[in-house]
Amino acid sequence: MLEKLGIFPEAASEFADQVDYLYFFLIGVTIFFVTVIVAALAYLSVRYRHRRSPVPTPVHGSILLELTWSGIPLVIALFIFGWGAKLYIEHQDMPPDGIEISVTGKQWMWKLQHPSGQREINALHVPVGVPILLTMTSEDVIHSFYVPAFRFKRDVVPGVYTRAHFTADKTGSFHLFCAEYCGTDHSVMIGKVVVMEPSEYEAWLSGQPAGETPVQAGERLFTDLRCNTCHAAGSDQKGPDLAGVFGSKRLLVGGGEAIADEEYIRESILRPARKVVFGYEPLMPTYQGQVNETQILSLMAYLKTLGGAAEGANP
Amino acid sequence: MNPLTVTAVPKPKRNFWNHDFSVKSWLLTEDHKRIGILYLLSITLFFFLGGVMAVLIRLELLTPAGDLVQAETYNKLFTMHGVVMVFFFLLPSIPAVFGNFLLPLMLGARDLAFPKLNLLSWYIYMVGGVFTLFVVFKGGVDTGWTFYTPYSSTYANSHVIAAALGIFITGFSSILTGVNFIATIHKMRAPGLTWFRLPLFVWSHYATSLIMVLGTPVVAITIVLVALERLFRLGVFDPELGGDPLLFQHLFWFYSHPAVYIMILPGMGVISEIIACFSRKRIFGYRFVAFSSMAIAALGFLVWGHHMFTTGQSVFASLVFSLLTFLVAIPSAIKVFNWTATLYKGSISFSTPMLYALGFIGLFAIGGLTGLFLGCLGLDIHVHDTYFIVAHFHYVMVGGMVMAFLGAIHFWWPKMTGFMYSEFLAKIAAAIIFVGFNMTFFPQFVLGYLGMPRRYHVYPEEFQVLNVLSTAGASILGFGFLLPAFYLIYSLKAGRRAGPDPWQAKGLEWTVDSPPHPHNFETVPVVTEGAYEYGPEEVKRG
Amino acid sequence: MADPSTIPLAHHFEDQEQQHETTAIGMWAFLLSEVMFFGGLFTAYLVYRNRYPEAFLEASGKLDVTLGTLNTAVLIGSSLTMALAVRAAHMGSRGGVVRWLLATIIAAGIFLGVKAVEYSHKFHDGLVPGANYAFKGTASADTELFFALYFGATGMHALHMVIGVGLMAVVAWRWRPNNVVQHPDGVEVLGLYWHFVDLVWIFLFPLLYLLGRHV
Amino acid sequence: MNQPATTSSPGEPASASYPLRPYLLVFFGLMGLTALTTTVAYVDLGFLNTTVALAIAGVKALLVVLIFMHVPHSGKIVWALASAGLLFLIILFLLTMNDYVTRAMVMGWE
Repeated sequence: MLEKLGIFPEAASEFADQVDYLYFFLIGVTIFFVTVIVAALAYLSVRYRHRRSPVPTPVHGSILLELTWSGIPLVIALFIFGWGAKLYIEHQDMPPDGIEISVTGKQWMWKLQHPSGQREINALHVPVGVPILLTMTSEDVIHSFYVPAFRFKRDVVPGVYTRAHFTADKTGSFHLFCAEYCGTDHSVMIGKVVVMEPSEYEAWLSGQPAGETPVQAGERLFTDLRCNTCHAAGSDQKGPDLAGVFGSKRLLVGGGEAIADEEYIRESILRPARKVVFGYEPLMPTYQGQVNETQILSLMAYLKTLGGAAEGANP
Repeated sequence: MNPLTVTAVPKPKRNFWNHDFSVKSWLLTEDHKRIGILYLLSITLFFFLGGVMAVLIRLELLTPAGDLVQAETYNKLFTMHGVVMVFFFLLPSIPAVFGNFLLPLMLGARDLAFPKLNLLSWYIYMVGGVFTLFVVFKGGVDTGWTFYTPYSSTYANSHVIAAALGIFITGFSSILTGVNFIATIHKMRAPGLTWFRLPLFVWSHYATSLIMVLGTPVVAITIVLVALERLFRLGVFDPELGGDPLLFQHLFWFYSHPAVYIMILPGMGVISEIIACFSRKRIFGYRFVAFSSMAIAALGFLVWGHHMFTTGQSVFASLVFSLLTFLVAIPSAIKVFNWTATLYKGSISFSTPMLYALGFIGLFAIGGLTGLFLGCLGLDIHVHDTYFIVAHFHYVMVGGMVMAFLGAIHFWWPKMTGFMYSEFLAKIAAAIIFVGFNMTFFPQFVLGYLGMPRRYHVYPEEFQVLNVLSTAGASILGFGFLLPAFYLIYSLKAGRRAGPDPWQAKGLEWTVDSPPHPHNFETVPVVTEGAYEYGPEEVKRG
Repeated sequence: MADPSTIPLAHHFEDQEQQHETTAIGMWAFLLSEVMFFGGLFTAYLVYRNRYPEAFLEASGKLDVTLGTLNTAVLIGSSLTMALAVRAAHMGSRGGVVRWLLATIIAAGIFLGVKAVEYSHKFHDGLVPGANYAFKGTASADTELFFALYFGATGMHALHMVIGVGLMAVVAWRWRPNNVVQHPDGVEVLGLYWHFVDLVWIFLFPLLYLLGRHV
Repeated sequence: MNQPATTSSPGEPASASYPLRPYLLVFFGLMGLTALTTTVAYVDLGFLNTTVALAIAGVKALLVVLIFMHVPHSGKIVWALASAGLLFLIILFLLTMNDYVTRAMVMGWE
């Protein structure tokens, strides 16, 4: 009803509905308190206006009254905090399976890549009802991936991988905005998120020029950049064998250990000397500037498929 | 009013205006009253400069397509609107104009603790202002007033360093004002003026000065680091070198959130004075209101992370900042309830300052409560960096601080100039401003939840209706803000003379004649009673 | 104590005692802002050192400890001479004030000279962040962060020292013999400022220089 | 160079009311502590090294603040300002590090 008037946004995900309930509750609280205050101001101003009560009578303060009108707002505030925090935390942990989409923000365009290799600029086609797992980063400044219809927003910060997810429960085409100011064409860095029935999605997917899948691109890069000279099994093993590397625990030179997640792998490609695996020399050259973010994502997709602890590779 | 109709206009007594008209005496003055007037002139200049930019922004947003100015110019417009308004109007206005003018009068002192530093503070403010004007005329800066890295440090190619320098310099003006007030309030009170007999205006300025002194230097070093990164690639925030852009945001917001309390607390002090005077009653719960100012100053430093909920800040830290944000909302609620309760059993008259005060309470309540939306984690994800935020801080800054500033101007104008403005015109202006303000910014709440992002030069069609409404409101508001400039200046020429205490207000500043003598008090006053001693023995006022 | 009646009293103060306490409060409020100013730099140091411990240890190894320790001793000496200047001011001995202030200026000059030498070593070794940053060692990019903080912090500290030397010259000039009587608070405030500058270095020295010596 | 008559408590030489000893003691104390912190830095105490270095720096700072900066006899307000500086510095450190330390922590809400 409100959507028709153009004063309320479409809700196209289950999380969006929950955010809307919280929003209406807070609107209720605001309307209640503002009416109470404005009504009190109006009544007291009229009742005690100068003509009607020329002589003011002093009034003693009351500790009890002060405590009530700081206690009650405190209780309401903590309740709102709790509700919002629960909503936020529940939405934090990534669902176990879903479609892995890699998002790269670049000055003034969104580059999105499907697991099966399709690349899209400023557009994202997703099936309805399937969790979409985003691995997001930026190649230059801070942008923010914002889909109002899903009430979903995450900043993409250069140098950091952000993991987030949403699940559409309505088909249709929804706005995609960049919400963090990023320069001249910040307001043109927008696009569409198209939610389709799963069958439509498959048809769209197959119709797309299936470019090199990230895994294939990763494998090609693994040889082009001569990673295999040190890391491939059987070579003179100057670098640690990378089978099953993703998700495994790596013992480091100088004590300490690290889980080989996306962050660790990206760091080892760009700044290898930061964390050197125990028993190896820091010989690996830095690839800073030789690989861009999308290529690193492809290498990572390839490494995930090198058998070992990683969870089942997605379709 | 003096019933005798005096034929010859009495020769005006010696006051801080007419004892020396030379420009030199004004530019080298150490009199806190003259420095207050100098500040009044300069912040009004910057307010109208920022206002012009606001009008241009609103005109640009009339149409979804960006056809008034290019994207580049629009980005510079909203950045300069932010920089000029925040650093050159909102932060200095009430403390530098009314704090400077009134604190010594309210405390029964002859001047602030460090008069020379006070003049230096104004000069530093003007040097910073010149840098910013230089930036405006040389082509502006397009990083947003928040200067987020890595855009501001690496990718922006506008005058970031000059703008950063302007803000860095003006920060010291704020620090010096804070230092001056802290020393004055501690050591220059008249005999008998204990802390709990102080007007709440003084309490709020004491809390504000602590924030000025503690917060401003952190943004100063942050801005210097951004300038160093641009000049010498000293990449403290550079992600290429392993730096973290979020560290910039931590250091920037550590100051910039308490800065919004620097902006609002003096306004709250003004409202306490006006509400007490025009309802002829002591402020209800004086100590609670006084301590809530201090609580806001202290808690204000713990909540800055609520600006960074969507930036990938750690979930635990977001929870901590969200909880602390809800705690800092409580002292403001206490103030609003106590102001409302002060009207009970009072004898209320609706002069213009009182209209602004009542407007402040209503609008600040809306502004404050919408802040709860932003502090709440689940909701902030959706509304962060949208027009909901723009509406929130304009409700608190324009609906709150500017209303309080206008209330203060009207309340103390007779004391500062000795002339009375025309109540009729002033009430019309207040009504226009109130209507224009709500029409401008209320639609932006709706736009925000619809998902219209901030700082957009071009926007989808479905947002146009609300934007047109907002622009219409902005033109009314802009016109409304011009009116006081006219009738206040006109009152200097043709206004009737205001006696020492036109409002029958209590307070030491009302015991001296208006405009006050250069040395404020002939003999140092001795205070025997609390503030706001509006008792029942009120004689019927004329 | 210099003869109180000759000490100038600003028109708006009741008595000497109020003027002295107000000046102390004002100066300490200003030092509060200076503490937070350097606080921003120390926060950046704290964050990055926790993030890249090895790189910071190794980069800190490139600093010259002997020069650092010498500088710390020189600065402590200048703190002493400044304290004696303040004492001389309270005792009303002009010669004492001028003499000790000049001694402090000389000590500060030595400190800045040693700093200049250190900086030239860094330029020479290519350890200055920026285009031609060439760090020879296992750690790589993150050491540039250490040197960015090193130059940021010690540069800002040196700038504060230059300002201090300027102020000392002015105050010493004002306290020259047969000039109008000056207020001892002027020297005391300068002393507070100088001791603060020394205080900052007391924390900068271990955090920057002594970091990885034991490794 | 006219030495104005000192009118401090009569009979007491000027220098007595402004003793030299505390300043010299503090000077040698600071020198000693500097030497100490430098030598201790070469001894491998594991993670204790930083805490020891900061503790020594803290003691040196206290010496300077208490003796050189006359804080004890400058009144309560100066004490309050000095400690407010330390308090808000700690707030800045704690809440900023709170973000960095817990960034890797995954929050579950069972």
